[in-house]
Amino acid sequence: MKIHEYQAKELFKQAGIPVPEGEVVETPGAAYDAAKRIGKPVVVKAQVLVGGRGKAGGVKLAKDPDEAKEHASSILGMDIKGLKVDKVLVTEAVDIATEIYIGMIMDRSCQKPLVMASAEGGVEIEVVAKENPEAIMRLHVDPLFGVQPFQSRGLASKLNSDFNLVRQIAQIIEKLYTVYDRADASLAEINPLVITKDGRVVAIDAKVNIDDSALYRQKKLEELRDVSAEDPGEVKAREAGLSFVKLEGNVGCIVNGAGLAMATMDLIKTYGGEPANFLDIGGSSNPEKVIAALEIILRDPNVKSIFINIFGGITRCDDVAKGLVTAFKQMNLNLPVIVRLTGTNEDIAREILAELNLDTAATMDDGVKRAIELARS
Amino acid sequence: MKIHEYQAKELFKQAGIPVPEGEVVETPGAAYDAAKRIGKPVVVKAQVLVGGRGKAGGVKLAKDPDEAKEHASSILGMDIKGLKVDKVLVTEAVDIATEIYIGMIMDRSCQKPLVMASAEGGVEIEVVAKENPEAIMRLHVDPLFGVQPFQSRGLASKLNSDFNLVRQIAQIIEKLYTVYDRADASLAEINPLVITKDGRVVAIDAKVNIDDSALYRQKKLEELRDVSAEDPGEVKAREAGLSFVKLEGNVGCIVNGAGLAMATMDLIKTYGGEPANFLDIGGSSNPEKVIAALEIILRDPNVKSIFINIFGGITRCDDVAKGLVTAFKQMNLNLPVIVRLTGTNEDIAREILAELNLDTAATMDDGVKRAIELARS
Amino acid sequence: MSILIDEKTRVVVQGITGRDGSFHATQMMDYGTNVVAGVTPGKGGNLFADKVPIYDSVGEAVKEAQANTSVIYVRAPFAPDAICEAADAGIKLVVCISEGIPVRDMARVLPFIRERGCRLVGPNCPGVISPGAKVKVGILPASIFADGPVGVVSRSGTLTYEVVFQLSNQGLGQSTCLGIGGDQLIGTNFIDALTLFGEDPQTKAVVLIGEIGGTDEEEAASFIADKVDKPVVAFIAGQTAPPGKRMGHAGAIVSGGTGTAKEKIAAFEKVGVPVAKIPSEITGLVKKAAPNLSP
Amino acid sequence: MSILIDEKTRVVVQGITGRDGSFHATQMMDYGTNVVAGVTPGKGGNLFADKVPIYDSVGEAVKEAQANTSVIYVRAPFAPDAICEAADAGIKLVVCISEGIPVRDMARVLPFIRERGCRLVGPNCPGVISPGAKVKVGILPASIFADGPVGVVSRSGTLTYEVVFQLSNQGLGQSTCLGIGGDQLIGTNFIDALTLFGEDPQTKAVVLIGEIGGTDEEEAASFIADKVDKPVVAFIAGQTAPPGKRMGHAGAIVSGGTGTAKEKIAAFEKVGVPVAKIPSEITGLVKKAAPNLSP
Repeated sequence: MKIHEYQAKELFKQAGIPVPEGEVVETPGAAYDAAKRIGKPVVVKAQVLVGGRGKAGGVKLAKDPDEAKEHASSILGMDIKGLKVDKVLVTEAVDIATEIYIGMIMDRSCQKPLVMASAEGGVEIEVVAKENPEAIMRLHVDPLFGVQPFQSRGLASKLNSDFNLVRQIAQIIEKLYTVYDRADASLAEINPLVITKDGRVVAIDAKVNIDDSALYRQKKLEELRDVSAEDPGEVKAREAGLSFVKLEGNVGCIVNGAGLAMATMDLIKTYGGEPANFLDIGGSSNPEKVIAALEIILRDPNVKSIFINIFGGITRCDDVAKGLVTAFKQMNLNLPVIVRLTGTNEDIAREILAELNLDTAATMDDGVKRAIELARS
Repeated sequence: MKIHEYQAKELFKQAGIPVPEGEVVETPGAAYDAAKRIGKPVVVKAQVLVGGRGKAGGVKLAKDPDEAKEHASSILGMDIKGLKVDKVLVTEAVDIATEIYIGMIMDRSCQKPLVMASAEGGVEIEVVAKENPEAIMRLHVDPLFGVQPFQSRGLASKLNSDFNLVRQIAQIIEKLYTVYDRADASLAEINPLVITKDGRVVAIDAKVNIDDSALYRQKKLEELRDVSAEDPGEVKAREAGLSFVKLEGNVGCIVNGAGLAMATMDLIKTYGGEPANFLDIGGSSNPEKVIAALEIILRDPNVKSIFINIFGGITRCDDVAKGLVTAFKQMNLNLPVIVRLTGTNEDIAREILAELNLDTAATMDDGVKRAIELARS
Repeated sequence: MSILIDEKTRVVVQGITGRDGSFHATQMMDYGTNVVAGVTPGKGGNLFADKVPIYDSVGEAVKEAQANTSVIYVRAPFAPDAICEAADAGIKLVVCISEGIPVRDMARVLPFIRERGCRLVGPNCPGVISPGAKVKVGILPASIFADGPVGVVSRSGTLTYEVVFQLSNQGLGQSTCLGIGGDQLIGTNFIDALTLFGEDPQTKAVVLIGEIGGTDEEEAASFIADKVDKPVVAFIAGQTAPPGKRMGHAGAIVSGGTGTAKEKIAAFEKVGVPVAKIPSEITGLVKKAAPNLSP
Repeated sequence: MSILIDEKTRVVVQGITGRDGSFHATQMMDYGTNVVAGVTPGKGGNLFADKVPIYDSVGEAVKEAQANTSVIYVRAPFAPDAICEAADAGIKLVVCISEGIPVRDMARVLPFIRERGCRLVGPNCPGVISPGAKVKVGILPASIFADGPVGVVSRSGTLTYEVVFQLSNQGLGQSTCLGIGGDQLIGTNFIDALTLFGEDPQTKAVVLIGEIGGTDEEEAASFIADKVDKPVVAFIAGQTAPPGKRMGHAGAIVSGGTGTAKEKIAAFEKVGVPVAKIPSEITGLVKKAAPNLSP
């Protein structure tokens, strides 16, 4: 789960990481008031759950409240990578001397948290990683012992040579790790962490993603979820217990199992089509899930055909077929649907499905080809 | 540092360990009011920082507020092992079905926290340990990973066979460990943990000692220190940065170093005397510390002579001697003092001390013998 | 022969009284697995299916029923503790089916169990099956498997069944099929599985089914180049997955520009491991890579 | 010969710019110790006493000055981190003088450093001195020591000096004298020291100075019975200490009825280790136990 910059900064503040003064507002008038209260030049920043807002014009410096209002009115309502901006953060502008990058993720290979730091902040860390990998310092953390002061000091001293700043940076690294650990974060990032001209160290951006699997025990963080800033299909899928990702193509697909769902998407592409989505309905034969899945796919006007690809294992094909029949009887579908059911009891399943007059396919390959064909026609 | 039962119960409550309702009061009238508010039979319990209050008559059951007042008036002001009772805890009496023991300490040999539990609660664990050692269940805890649910469940299931109670006990074990760990406790103990006749599990006593070395970061706990309930000499010694323990004998001693101080006490006993105290002034030659040490010892009317035993190592004997001279010049001592200084520059030291007309001794043995002699005369 | 499980496997089912646990305990037993015990704290003393003793703890299951392998069906919030309990009780192989365990928990659990000499398969995996020994530990549908020379290792569930179904239909039975799980942190990775298949005399060829996310496939490719003599055929799912989006599995995500299918396919091709473009090519590639296997 | 430290010892002083650190760094160098570096974060780049380079981290001291032994004089709140830093930098022997480290910290530090193959002496100890090699690491007063055949190991500071003073005066020099520290959790215990003295050819007899608290002496007594061939003489301080009271040292406390001097003395006597009743008896007992040592 992603949270907004202003929400992540609140977590930082609670942990003692210095952040510039700021307020999140939803109208240009409120931006004016906020800038006035702050009483200094401010930055107006779009709050969207996607990267690249700077390039999209979603971050602007304002020297006074009037300009803040002006910028807010241009940014609010803006569309950034398909997401509408309905909140901006009005925040004190700081005099930047240096920019640093600090980020934490789980290193899957080492199976330990990894702190990454770079003296080149403010740029995308992926770009640094590709073009100048040795510019990134790495520290693996024992997940039980945490970041030790000697480690954060060691890392910080590679980012700066002034010991007063090293001490501040080291403390921020330790505190960011605390945020990362306590929030069950999958990512905690300050980019950039800024050294100001007057010798302070301040986090002027903040990014925290939460491990979805941990939300059951991170109730307070889950409350931060901004459903309006997410894809509506993904929101609906989550509520229905499905796994869904919207794509740009026209062949919708409903599959049981994540690996098979990915392979189905890939196959659509291989045979010259474009998948409209990833959708895993899991191992159940429950008609409710099928209905929810169809409804989610039908929201997308691009979709021209739907391929249902089920491998019946423990859940037998005949049970799945019965579920499909129930679901389809309740739906009024105007789109062509191709069903492929393979595995345990697939013959019985085909008989059951016959009553629906659906297109069926014997193999994934056949089903995919037919779905592409139908999407084109 | 020891804290009172009612303070430890407050820590328990914060951690979610069930404790009976109770109030700490300082007058019989307040005990009456507390018992009335509780509205059930209560137990009136002396709050003293020493064990054995039950045997001393410091814990009494009262069926109504009048009886609570009566008991409070008999317990308040009572002397328990040299400590005056000035607070009682008035607490709801519970119907006890079973009593359990749970305690946590640091196992010095394994260098890990150790949870001890016994189905025989309410008795001294030392007695159980000696007479029926296999009745004590032991669980070593990884200090970083903490008590895991399967471990607490495993331990609890050896204490009871009803799974509903096992679950409650297991949670209390986990919570007590949290108290132990977060408070930097050297001991966290519930004795007894009671299973009530109506199937609840309640901590009816609570003992938490804090690691003195950790008090620098346990400011809130240090505020719980009840100086009035401690030996005044020990309070003064702590303030002066000295290590002091009052004993029952008549030969006072001031020594540099804990091991040497213990050996000096032992030597006094060996030669037929009785040490009045343990007192370690540490490695410094600072006259202030000597003055504080003498003042602490002089509070004790039993003391008849004082033996100052210093081994000069890095701190040279001549420096120590100068410190003694400064200290003695400021004090008005009516007691015989024997000084023994050995080590680096001991000859110069002896010359310096000559001006004080003090008894000096060449060895620990001689000094101790002389001090005993003077204490007798 | 097989890897990880065989006739000596004595299974304790953690969460045997739950919906999934009881269903799959029965399925495992029907297939031939020696399920010797179940564990559900608080339900100790009862019997499952009138014959399998239920205990309150894994410790008892090990002591009383000589269980040596555990399979876990408990819900995610309780699964990390279940894994630790099994390892602490001396179980040497734990198969964790449970899905949705927080990454933070697994980072703590893995060192704990490794210190105790315990191997974990999963979590969020379908388990392990050895058709020759008629033993399965997990949720794989037994009917599609056949005894034979192909080792299968995969991060996926149904995609694996799809591939196995084709293999079996084409006469290519399996020595052992192992689902290592779709999470970011897992107990057994491709290299571990390849090592075991390398040592297993029954296994003559290996099918490796990877997917986007992480670098386990890249590391496996290097390992194959250095240490594996048997033919390996690979398939990678998620070539069309957009970056930054989790594709069902917690571990199936391209983030920070790493973990793409393209890189993984390139890594295998670089060391001469044939990579199937689509699942239906896998069987043909296995027959080509190990012609002597053809029935 | 000696144990733990010798001519090859290259010392880094952690906290070299502090009051105690700078004083004792000078004392160590005056005695002959090869102090190759100091560490005080933020003071790197300066020189101590015009010759010893100061670094910001132990890592640099190891890399730039080939330090292999560390001695720590920083205040208790910072000492656990200093110990971990030294171990993580590859230092194999850390002597921690700092007093007052919380027990909870040491319980976390000890596994961390052991994983890294590092030995800790202390904390809250006077350190180690090997008079024959003219090396000391710690705060022991060099002038009272003499080269010779007696190994001394003790939980105490000045009591050790008292005993060493008598030994030296009676012609019984020391191979190495080692203060293991007065805390509850320490890095090197009596058994470790006895093992090292057992292997050291210079050491012909050992004086062991214990005190109340814990069971380290009891465990040492069993160890001596099983594994130590050289004569050992013991002394235990705190026979008159009341239970439940901390006698200066954090570890010197009789609690829960264990750790009494009586039990410790009995444990030694049971295995034939002579126990001095008073400190001045020690020298005589050593001469009696190892008559060939008499000068």
